[in-house]
Amino acid sequence: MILQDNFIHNLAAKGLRMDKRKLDEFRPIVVETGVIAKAEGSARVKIGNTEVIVGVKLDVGTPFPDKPSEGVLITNAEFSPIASPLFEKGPPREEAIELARVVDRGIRESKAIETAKLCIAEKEKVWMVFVDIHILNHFGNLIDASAMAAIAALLTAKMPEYDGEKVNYEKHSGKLPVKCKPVAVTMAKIGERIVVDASLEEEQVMAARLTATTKDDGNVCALQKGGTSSLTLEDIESMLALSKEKGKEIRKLL
Amino acid sequence: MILQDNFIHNLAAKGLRMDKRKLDEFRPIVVETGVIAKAEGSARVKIGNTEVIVGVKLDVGTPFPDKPSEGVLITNAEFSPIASPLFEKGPPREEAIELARVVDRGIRESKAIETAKLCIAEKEKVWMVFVDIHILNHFGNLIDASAMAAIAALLTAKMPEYDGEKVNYEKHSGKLPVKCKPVAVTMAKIGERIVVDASLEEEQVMAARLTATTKDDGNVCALQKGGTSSLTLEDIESMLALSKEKGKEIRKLL
Amino acid sequence: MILQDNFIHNLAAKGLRMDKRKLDEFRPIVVETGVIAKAEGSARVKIGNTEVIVGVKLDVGTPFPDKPSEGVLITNAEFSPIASPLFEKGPPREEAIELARVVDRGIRESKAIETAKLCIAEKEKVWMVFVDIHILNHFGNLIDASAMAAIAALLTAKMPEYDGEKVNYEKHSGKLPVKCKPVAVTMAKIGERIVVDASLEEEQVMAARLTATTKDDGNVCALQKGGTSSLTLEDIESMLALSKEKGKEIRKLL
Amino acid sequence: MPTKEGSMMMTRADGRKNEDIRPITVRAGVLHRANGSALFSLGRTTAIAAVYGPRPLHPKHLQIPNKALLQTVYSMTPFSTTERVRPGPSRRSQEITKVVREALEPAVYVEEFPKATIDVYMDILQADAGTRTAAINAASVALADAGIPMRDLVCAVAVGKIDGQYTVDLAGKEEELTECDLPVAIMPRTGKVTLLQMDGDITTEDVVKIIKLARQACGKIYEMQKQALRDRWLPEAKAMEEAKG
Amino acid sequence: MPTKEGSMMMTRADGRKNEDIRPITVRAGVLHRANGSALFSLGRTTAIAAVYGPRPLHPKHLQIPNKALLQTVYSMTPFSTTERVRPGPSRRSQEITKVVREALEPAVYVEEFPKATIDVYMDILQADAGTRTAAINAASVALADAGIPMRDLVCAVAVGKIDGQYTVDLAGKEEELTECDLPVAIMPRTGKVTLLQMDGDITTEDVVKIIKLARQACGKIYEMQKQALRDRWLPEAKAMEEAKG
Amino acid sequence: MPTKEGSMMMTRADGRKNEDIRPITVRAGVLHRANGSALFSLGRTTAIAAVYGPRPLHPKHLQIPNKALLQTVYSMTPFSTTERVRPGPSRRSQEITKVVREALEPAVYVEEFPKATIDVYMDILQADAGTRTAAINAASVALADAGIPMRDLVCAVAVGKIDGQYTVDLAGKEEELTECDLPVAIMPRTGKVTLLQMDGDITTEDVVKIIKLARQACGKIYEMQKQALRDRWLPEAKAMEEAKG
Repeated sequence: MILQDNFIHNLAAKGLRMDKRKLDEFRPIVVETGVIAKAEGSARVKIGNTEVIVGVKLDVGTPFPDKPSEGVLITNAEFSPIASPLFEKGPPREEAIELARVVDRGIRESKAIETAKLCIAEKEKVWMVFVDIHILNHFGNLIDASAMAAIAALLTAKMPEYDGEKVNYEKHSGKLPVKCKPVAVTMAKIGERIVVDASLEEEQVMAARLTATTKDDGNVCALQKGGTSSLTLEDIESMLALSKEKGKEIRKLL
Repeated sequence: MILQDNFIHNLAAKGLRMDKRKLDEFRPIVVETGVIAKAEGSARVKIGNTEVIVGVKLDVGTPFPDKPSEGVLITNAEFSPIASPLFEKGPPREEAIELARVVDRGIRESKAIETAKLCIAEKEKVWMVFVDIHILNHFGNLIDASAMAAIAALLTAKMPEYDGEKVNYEKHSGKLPVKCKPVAVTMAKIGERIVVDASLEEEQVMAARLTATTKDDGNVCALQKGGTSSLTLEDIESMLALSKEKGKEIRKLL
Repeated sequence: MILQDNFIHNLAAKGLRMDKRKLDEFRPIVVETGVIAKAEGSARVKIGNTEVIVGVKLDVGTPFPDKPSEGVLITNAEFSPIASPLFEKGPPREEAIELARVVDRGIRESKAIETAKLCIAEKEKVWMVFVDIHILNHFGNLIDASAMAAIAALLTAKMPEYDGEKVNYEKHSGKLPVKCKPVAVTMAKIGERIVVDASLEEEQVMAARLTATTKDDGNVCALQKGGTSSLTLEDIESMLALSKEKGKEIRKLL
Repeated sequence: MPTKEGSMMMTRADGRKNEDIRPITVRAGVLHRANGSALFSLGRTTAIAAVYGPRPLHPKHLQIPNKALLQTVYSMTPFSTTERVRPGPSRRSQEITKVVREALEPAVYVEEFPKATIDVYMDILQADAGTRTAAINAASVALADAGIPMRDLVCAVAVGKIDGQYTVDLAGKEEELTECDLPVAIMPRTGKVTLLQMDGDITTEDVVKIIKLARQACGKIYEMQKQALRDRWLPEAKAMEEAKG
Repeated sequence: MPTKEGSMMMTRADGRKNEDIRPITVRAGVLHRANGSALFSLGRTTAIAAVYGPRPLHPKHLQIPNKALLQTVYSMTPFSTTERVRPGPSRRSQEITKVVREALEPAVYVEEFPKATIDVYMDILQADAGTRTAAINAASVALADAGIPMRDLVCAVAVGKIDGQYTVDLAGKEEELTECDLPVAIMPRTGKVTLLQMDGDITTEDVVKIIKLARQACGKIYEMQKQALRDRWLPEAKAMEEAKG
Repeated sequence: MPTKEGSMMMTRADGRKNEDIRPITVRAGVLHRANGSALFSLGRTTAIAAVYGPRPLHPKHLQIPNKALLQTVYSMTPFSTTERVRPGPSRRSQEITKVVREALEPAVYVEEFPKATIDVYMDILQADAGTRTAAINAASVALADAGIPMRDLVCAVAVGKIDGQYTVDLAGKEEELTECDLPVAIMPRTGKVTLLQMDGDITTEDVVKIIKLARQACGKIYEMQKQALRDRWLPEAKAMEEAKG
């Protein structure tokens, strides 16, 4: 373990990585939509060997009292034991909760979903949008993969019909109103260098990470620092610039 | 343990059992009803030293959306630590859940309860029938004892009065509409032989078991295979025949 | 530990205590109200180094079916790990539940809160009074400190305004109707002697304890015996007399 | 204590006099997988108790060096009351679990079994007031049935005050009418009190009178408990005696 | 078994004949962190299974001295059904977890790995009837993919009876129309039954006929399962062969 | 950074200038059973923190061979907010528990205590925006109060942007008005950032400016934190000095 730590650090210091990528290079990304028949929207995203499925389900529910005419977004992540020998069955742990909340904030703060259009009857009935993240293979950088899969699934989601009493999931009336594409990019600090799309091995040795979610216009809509070490302001400036650039590249895949 | 395993196997091979019963013979069965004052229906069933109490409670609730004019059956089993040193307090374990679900399916699939008669106001109010199984002494074959106690309790259950607002448990308006008597018979495979009503010791050495619930007309309404080994088709054919025969005998006790 | 046990016992036998108090003497009591800005009522009580905060929150909810025109009292205690290295995060344990229930009974049985005045619309809407006990420093006698803080907080609680639809916590319409001051006094039996306001060390060696909650008129409204030993009738008589006397003293501080 | 005359004048919904307890049934050894067990009924309230142990306690860090850990669980069956009880522990049942344990422990020689555990499970099969006292009465017989050395049995009963009259063993709607509900457990040989709780509004003098009345009422329970143990063990003892002789 | 003629007359909502199963996809080795894995689809029902182990079991008191503990978890993803499934175990999923384990264990040489654990996780990605049988089909391939010694693969399918016709591999609304739903798992080499459940109302003769029909239908599943394992391992085996040669 | 002029022009609901933080109270050693503790108030937001350890970690399999495990728990008291908070962890509190831990750990010499645990509990007594930063400020003083070796204290504050103006230490309704909410924690000696989160919609340039502003605002918090530790320990140190002298 310590040997591998040093190895990754030494490589990074030379601008190199174990899998021969450049420091600012993602592993190959594959985005596939419409993968789950019964979900209103769905996507499978692979970043290298990391693989995530997101399903979007819609239902009718009551709005929050402080937002009586807006649809509700609920984001949830399960770290199924199939994805990693370290995941255990049971209630979601801290990491899964953080993942879901970071993805949620990216969608929410970018106002990607036009929640005002999801109101059926003020104070009484609105559409609830459930974004469920399911990890299939965990080889690092779950946040970016999940955020990508989430927005890809939302972009393809169809609205089921509602007759005022029950939802008919077999008929659809148009698409879920989604107007932009927030993209999360997570950067890790390894030694003094910054890498994007850390692999599982890199995540284990990184000092800290920053996830920056950018919008179509390049603005930042969510930030989340993680890891047990600190970042300098210079680190953060480089990371923000990188997230904008990488965000633009990834947005093209959606 | 291994000694006892072999002993039971050797006996079974000769058509014998530790307690001198025949392979297709139940331990003595005692059915007693009306044993719990505050339950709408109740029964205590003993099969040998195995002892089970079932209480039936009624309440008014909302129907399931897909069955808006039918009463609701809820079956629950608690394996109280009083019944066995191996039972622990806490949420019901797999065995208790399976037991409750097998008993539930026997009642449900035989349509023993006329749920259509339990509708008070369509989509809004129906009677909820709670069947609660409480094990007192666990000496094997809990499923058959519980299923017997459940149908016996249902057969004697009275309908409390309901004035549109609250249930008056002190007055009754007739009996719960129950129209048939499903009987569960569980058969165990020990070595190459099939026994009914396995004792606790026999359960510990059996390869597999099959529970078949039969109706008054001899039809099967529920099956459940258990145990870590397999059954041949011939095993299953013998077991089905046996369940019909034993079901008929037991039905007379109800 | 055993040394300290004997030491406390020997002292008590001579009518003495480790901290030089008399057997029937409380540690210094400090009661402070209005300590939590967002609570409708609040109090901090110190008894020696023991320190407790109680916050009272009000909300509108539905009454219990058997008391359709009365407000609802809900008392809860959290033993935060900040108060003692022995408290652990997680659901409240037996001690916290007992504490909350003893405090609750003192308030409820003394009819301190005029719950009939908390009805907004019979069967539909009443005020819910939440009394939340939070322990800051545990140096013994949590029950008396919590009960004092609870009634002190209730006595200062203000009613938020309610417009029939939602609660406006920024405006108030008078005070919570509280008409008397129940006081809990807990007495411990150490050896053959009875002490009030046991310290943590004394609680660890006491044989049994009795909490008696008295009302302004000297009547008892709640009793709770605790501890793994027994009390004689004479113990109980002395304790009851003591609780009345000490209750009167403490009531003056509220 | 109410005079005989006083109590004569007042009869209750179920025809009892104020100082009367409901019909009692006690049976020891009713459960066959436990080390000791008992069923205790007081009118339509029925508790059943099972005792396991003394047995080694795991995990080890819970062991007490100089005595056994007495563990109790009180629980209501879902069908025991008019409104179905949701399975699983409630705040009420967790409090009762604690006070019942503290009512039983003074009677048990826990110091004889350092590091061990003695587990007592009490299930309420029927509830018509007085379930915690029924649980204690059942558990105390079950402990004795398990052969665990005890200072005494523990007997428990609840007493109230209705229309100024002290009323023993409240049942049914009496619980709503009473000015106080005071469950008491005692060890009859010494009269020492092991459980004492109270909800209500009465004078301290009333409390003392009520405890005395409860102690008196426990006499009958005590006899019935001992009889149940005799019924359970005498035939076995005799059989052994005869076998020897 | 329905005659060819009989089954010809009746076609189903999705155009299948009564004895036809839906299109099958099986792939082994789809998950990269597990010791073995497989994906199994039957029409729009998809299960994915991961196997970990055999590995040492902790805590030790759960170890079985003479065999491995086979542990299973069956769970539905929230988006797998028309109405979203709340995450976390339900009573239904806990029962299926148990019967699925008992359907797999007869095929596994658990006695080869005393004190160890073999963990099988099955997630339902899409649910359109037959999720427990899909889970078994996936898990059985995943166990083999993990290199765990097995007596045979386990194949499973559900059979029903609609309008008097035995109907294999119920899908979609057929589940509502059927007189019975009878999921069966078998080990094809011997035809032994490892899972058998039933909801419905049929004669004992029908039960036997349906099991026979299920056994027949499992043939195709078995071939597909074996092919998936060949596709996964043959290239590797060849590569090794060539490296040696 | 806003110019002095700019900030003069704009005053806030509570009369503060944009770069002003609310009145601060810091006290160390407020809890008597913990190894270290502190109370931190920022206006009407109050956090209290307790530190236990370093102490041996059980169970052993959680021990980290080369450093202490830093464990944190952030929780809101039920009465801390306008609408009562249900007791127990929420998803929000679990996320904050994690980010707060990661904000504190960079400042602690965890490598000095291999296999040990250091436990930090933070309770929010009053909540009026900025509870996670208040928790960090309290916890950092509590860690120092416990005598745990640290690289530096950690100071935290949230900054927003209202009507185009950068606004430090959002309070009350400002949280609703802001275009973004950006809580930052730093170690003042080096200026390194240990917590950074953001909700909102701003340019990357704005992010950098806001972090700089937060760093500046932390200066006052840092002074107050150090003063609290001096107030707590100087008298004791003096007393010891005198005792020696």
